[in-house]
Amino acid sequence: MESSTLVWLLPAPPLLAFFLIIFLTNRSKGLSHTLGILAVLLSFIGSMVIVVLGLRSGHLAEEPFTSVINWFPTGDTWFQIGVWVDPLTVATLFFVAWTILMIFIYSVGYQNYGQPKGDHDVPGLPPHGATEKDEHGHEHRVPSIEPMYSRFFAFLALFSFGMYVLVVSNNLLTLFVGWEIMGLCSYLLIGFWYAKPSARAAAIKAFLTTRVADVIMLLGLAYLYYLAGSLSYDVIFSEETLHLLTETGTPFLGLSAAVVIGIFLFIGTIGKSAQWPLHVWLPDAMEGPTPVSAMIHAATMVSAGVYLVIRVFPIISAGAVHGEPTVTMNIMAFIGAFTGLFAATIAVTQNDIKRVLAYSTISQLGYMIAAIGIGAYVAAAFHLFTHAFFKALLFLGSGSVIHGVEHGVLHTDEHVDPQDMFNMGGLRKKMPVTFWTFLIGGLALSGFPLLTAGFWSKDEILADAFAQSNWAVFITLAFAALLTAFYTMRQITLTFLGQPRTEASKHAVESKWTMTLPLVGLAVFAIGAGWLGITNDFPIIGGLLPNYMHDFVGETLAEHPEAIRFNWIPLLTSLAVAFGGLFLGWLVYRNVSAGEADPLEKPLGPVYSLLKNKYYFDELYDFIFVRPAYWISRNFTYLWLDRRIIDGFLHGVARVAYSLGGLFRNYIDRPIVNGFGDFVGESVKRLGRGARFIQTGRIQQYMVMALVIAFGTLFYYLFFLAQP
Amino acid sequence: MISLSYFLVFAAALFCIGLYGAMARKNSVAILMGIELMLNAVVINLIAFWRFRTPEVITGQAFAVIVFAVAAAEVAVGLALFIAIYRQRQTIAADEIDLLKW
Amino acid sequence: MSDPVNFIAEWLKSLMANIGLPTGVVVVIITLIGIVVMATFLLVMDIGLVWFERKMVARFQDRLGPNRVGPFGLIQPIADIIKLLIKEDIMPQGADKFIFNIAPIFALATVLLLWAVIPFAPTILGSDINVAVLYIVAIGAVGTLGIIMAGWASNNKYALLGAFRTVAQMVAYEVPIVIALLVPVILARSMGMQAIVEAQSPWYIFVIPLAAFILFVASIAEIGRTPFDINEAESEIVAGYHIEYTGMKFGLFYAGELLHALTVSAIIATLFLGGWRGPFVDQVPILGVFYLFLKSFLIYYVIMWVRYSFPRIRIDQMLGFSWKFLTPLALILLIVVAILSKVLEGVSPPIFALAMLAANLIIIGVTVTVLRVYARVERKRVGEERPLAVVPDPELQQLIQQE
Amino acid sequence: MTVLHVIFLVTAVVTLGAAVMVVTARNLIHSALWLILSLFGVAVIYGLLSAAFFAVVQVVIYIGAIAILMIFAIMLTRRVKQDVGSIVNKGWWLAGLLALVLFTALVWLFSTWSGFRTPLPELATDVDTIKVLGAALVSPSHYVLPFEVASVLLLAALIGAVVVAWERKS
Repeated sequence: MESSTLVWLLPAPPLLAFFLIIFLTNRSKGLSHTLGILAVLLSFIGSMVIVVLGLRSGHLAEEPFTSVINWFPTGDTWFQIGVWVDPLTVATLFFVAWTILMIFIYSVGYQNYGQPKGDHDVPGLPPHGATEKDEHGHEHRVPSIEPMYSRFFAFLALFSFGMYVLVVSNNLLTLFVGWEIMGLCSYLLIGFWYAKPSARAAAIKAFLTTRVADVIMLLGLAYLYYLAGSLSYDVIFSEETLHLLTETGTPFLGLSAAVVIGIFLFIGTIGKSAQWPLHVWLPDAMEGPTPVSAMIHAATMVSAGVYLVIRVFPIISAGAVHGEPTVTMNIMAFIGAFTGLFAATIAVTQNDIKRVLAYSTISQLGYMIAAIGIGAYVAAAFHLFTHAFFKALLFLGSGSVIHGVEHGVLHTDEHVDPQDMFNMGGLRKKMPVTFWTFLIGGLALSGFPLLTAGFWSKDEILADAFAQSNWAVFITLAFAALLTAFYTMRQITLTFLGQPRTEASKHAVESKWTMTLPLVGLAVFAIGAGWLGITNDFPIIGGLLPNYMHDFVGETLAEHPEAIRFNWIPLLTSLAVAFGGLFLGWLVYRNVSAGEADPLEKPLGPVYSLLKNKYYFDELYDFIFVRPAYWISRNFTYLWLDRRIIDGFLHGVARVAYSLGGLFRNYIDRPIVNGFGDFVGESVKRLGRGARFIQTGRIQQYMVMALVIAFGTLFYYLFFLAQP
Repeated sequence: MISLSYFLVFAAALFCIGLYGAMARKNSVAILMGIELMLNAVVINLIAFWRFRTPEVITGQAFAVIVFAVAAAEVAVGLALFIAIYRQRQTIAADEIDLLKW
Repeated sequence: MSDPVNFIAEWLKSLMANIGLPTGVVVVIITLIGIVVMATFLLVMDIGLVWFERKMVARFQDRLGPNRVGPFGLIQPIADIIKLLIKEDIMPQGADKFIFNIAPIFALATVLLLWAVIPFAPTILGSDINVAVLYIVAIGAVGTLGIIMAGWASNNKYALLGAFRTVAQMVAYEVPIVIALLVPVILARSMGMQAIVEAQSPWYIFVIPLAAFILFVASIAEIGRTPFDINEAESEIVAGYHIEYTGMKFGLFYAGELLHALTVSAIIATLFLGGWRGPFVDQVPILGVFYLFLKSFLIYYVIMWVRYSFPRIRIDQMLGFSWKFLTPLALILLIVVAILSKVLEGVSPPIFALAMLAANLIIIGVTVTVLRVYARVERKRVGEERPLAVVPDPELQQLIQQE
Repeated sequence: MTVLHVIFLVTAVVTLGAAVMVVTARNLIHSALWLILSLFGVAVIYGLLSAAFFAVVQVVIYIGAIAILMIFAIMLTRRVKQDVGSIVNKGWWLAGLLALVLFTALVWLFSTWSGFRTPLPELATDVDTIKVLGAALVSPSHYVLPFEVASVLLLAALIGAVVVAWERKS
């Protein structure tokens, strides 16, 4: 098979699985998840084949696997869509395929497959647990299976389809299609437990927030298509197009088209990757089931935003004089760095285990954006790559923790929030696999030196910032890294170390193999993924392994970025912040006992509550956007525009039409049209009544009649027509 | 020497007798008998024309075979209908089966 | 003097031609004479048949049979005929006189008509028409008519029921008969009897025994002999269609029935046992007559053997036997033979015959196996204990209560 | 006046007479029996036309099947007061008139045709018409399609007749 044909087929199995599950197998839970896992396994195998082929081809950047078909006619030409596999795609495919497969397997355990049906479970609410009798007759409360199990897998499959489409497409439009499919799935999955008001609100919030960004992104696409006449990568990233984009001016502040398009596309990323100021949806998205959080909000969908900006980096950087970043890049650097720090500070004060991770995700995405902003797109891709693995690992680990604690909650009937870290503690012994894998993930996140993947990628970003002497970014990110290490250690300490602070956490149990197996699988990459991108001149171990990331992904762009020189300062900085943060975190939280408030609350004072309340962004948006929108909708749109103007106009039209209709009816329809119709009908009726004696129902009379007529015709023909 | 005219006139007579029977008799089975006579007249014509006009071409006989098949089918279905009607209405007189009117 | 029949015919022809009669008239007269002679010959033989049958039955039943009138009771049939002739001729009330009277004639005449196409010897044959096999079927169909006429005209329920039964039986068994008749036709490539006889270089019973068997069984049913004699089942419908007939009218039915059996035997002998074929026939054609009747009586004997050995079967069993067993079997055989004869076109006759025989034996083997399995299942089903009373299902009960 | 003439005339008179009896006989069974006679006459006519195959088939199909079926149907649909009243309907005179007119017209029409008095041609003695007919009926270049369609028609009629006459037990 042609490798491009295989690429075409990558998104197909999940889509097929989606339809099969929805239409055929939704009654059978086992069949549904088998189908889903089988589908992503197929896609996974295909992806791995593509990855291997890509790595072995040697010059993938010059000759990407690509094939094109005509989609729809646009005037004289066709709008073409196709697939495109270049080094960036290969890297993305690799982590996408792995995380998706792991998350599918994890979901089987997380949604309690094999457990009894719940006592009071209803679709739309998380399962409440079931009562089960053991062989001694003791009744136990045990977790119960998710009522909408099949639907969950269907949505996940559809989501996987969207992600694969996005990754393999060769143009921005199909990328956008995949992007929007993922948006839809994100909405559906955040609101998966739709009977919970908070889940409903979160779903709507996520959907609307990203929609704002997507509309602007679509504008950018339209503008790009208008100028370049195509959205295919090979066209829009060609020299001529980039040149054209740079040369074309726009009325916006005299910026060039490249800048405007770059900013517009970047706004799409802001929405999708939850950058400030559109970050508000991501923490709330934690209302969805944990695999969803891991998949959508850590590993794949939010990565898609970063993938987009890496993909369109040529446009973003178009017109950059060497070493001089463009306006777009400056904006990105600012927003990225700011978000990185901003989200990290919030994460420090959150108690919900998943929320901490959510803010951490925002923060890490900010890192990547900032990296692109300073031109270090390889570092960004590298961090994207490693981050996907360890963040997915962390999310799945947190899911496992929640699951374990929930088990304890059910067992003890204690009414505590199973997601609050202050209700945990001491889980190290109860859940050893979860603990070790979570620890690996946490260390990777905080950039624990040498061993973990996060260290290498994060270090590279810092090194890049340092190398460009971009001090603001460097310092911001370094500080953010310190906070990252701090809140990570805070999380680990509160969750796993010390003594159990509640009965529930005392009775927590290790999760099933379906959940721990993906943890272990991802943990391997959380450590190993970093070794693919070790700078060649790193002391001692540099050069032991080839710098795949740089050599391979770096090829994607026409102008090969120079490998930056190794420097001790960023390395030392990252070592310092990592160890400092970890140590501080452990120091502060090692002795928190049950019921005690956060030790940071007192020393930080009002700052703490500011952070705790996420800088009041939700309230701010509520005040600035939501309430005015409500007010305008009600007073202006509904009462005035809709009721008064539109309805009034419609009523007027209706009144006129009514009287006109009456006129027509009384003077035209009734006397003329009806009269004629009645006349015709009556005449036919009268005629029929006159002729009806012919139809006697007696076949022999018909026979005689037919014969008479036949004779008449025959004689007429013989004597009058055939005679002359 | 015997000529085609004998058979044609004979067939015409048979046909007309059958026609009278089909048109005049009350009983449906009798009507069917009339129709059978007419069909026979037709087959006589077919074979007579074959014998006298084109003895080297088999078409006339082939036609006759088809007419036989049609006649058999017609009788089978017709009699089945009569029996079904008789069950419903206790009669098979053609002029009493006159529901299909107006 | 090897061919006396044709010799006499030629002599008569020349005699009439000498008188000055035109050729056409001579042919007509000769034909008429032939018909009369043949019919007379057969009817006389019929008288012998009565004796033969009665003697045979007696032997089967461990009796002596007629032995008082004449040597070995040979004059007994004559005495019977005289008795029948002097009996009162009863006309039932409300009978359709004309039809009542011609029905027995029809019954006997149709049997006699069959002999028109049976070749007695290479040179002695009523009419060598090229559709003789079809003719046999046609006359068989007409035979039904006599019975239905008798049954209807008698104005008697039992007679009518018997007629209905006969017709149902005949219609049912005509199908396997026609199909079985087609098998030798395929092999001989002709529907003429003479041609079929000449084509039998091994007798067809050794080539297509299955066809012979089917024809034999179906023929027994066609002539209404035990075990297929439900049209005159005494215990059910007294005597069937001829219940109202007395005297010689009944005699005609009786004679027709006996002669029919012999006719059928002759047809089977002609189609499967080589007809008049035998040693020295080529030199002395009149020997053919002897051979034909030898073979016919052999089959007649087997028919009687069957008749006095088997009990009567039920009407549903009988119709089912035809439609569900004989007809499909005959169809399969016909298809197999047709395909084989096309496939084996051109091979030497012995191999052809052996292949046909093998195919027949295979079909017989498969059929027997299938029947055996069916019988086992059926035995099991019949042997199952059945409850004496069954609880009606609740729906039905409700309906009953509502009413 | 040859033997052929005599046979034809006798047959024709018998056939037509029987046919007249068919349409006029009061008793339907008699009607049916007359029909059989008439059909037999037609079979003889076929024989005269050297179509022996058709003569025999006529006997098999018309007498052996159709006539018997009709007698069955007559017996199954008999009414007690069957023989009361006229056997013809009110328009019988018109039907008779039409039949007569048609006969006259047909004879007149035939008599104007040049081939009306075609003499009997000799049949080729070396040709077996049954073989030719059989080959023509299954030959793709001749009549295999109508032949097969006719067989399908027969099957449909068979099934249809069973379905129509089926006594539904409610």
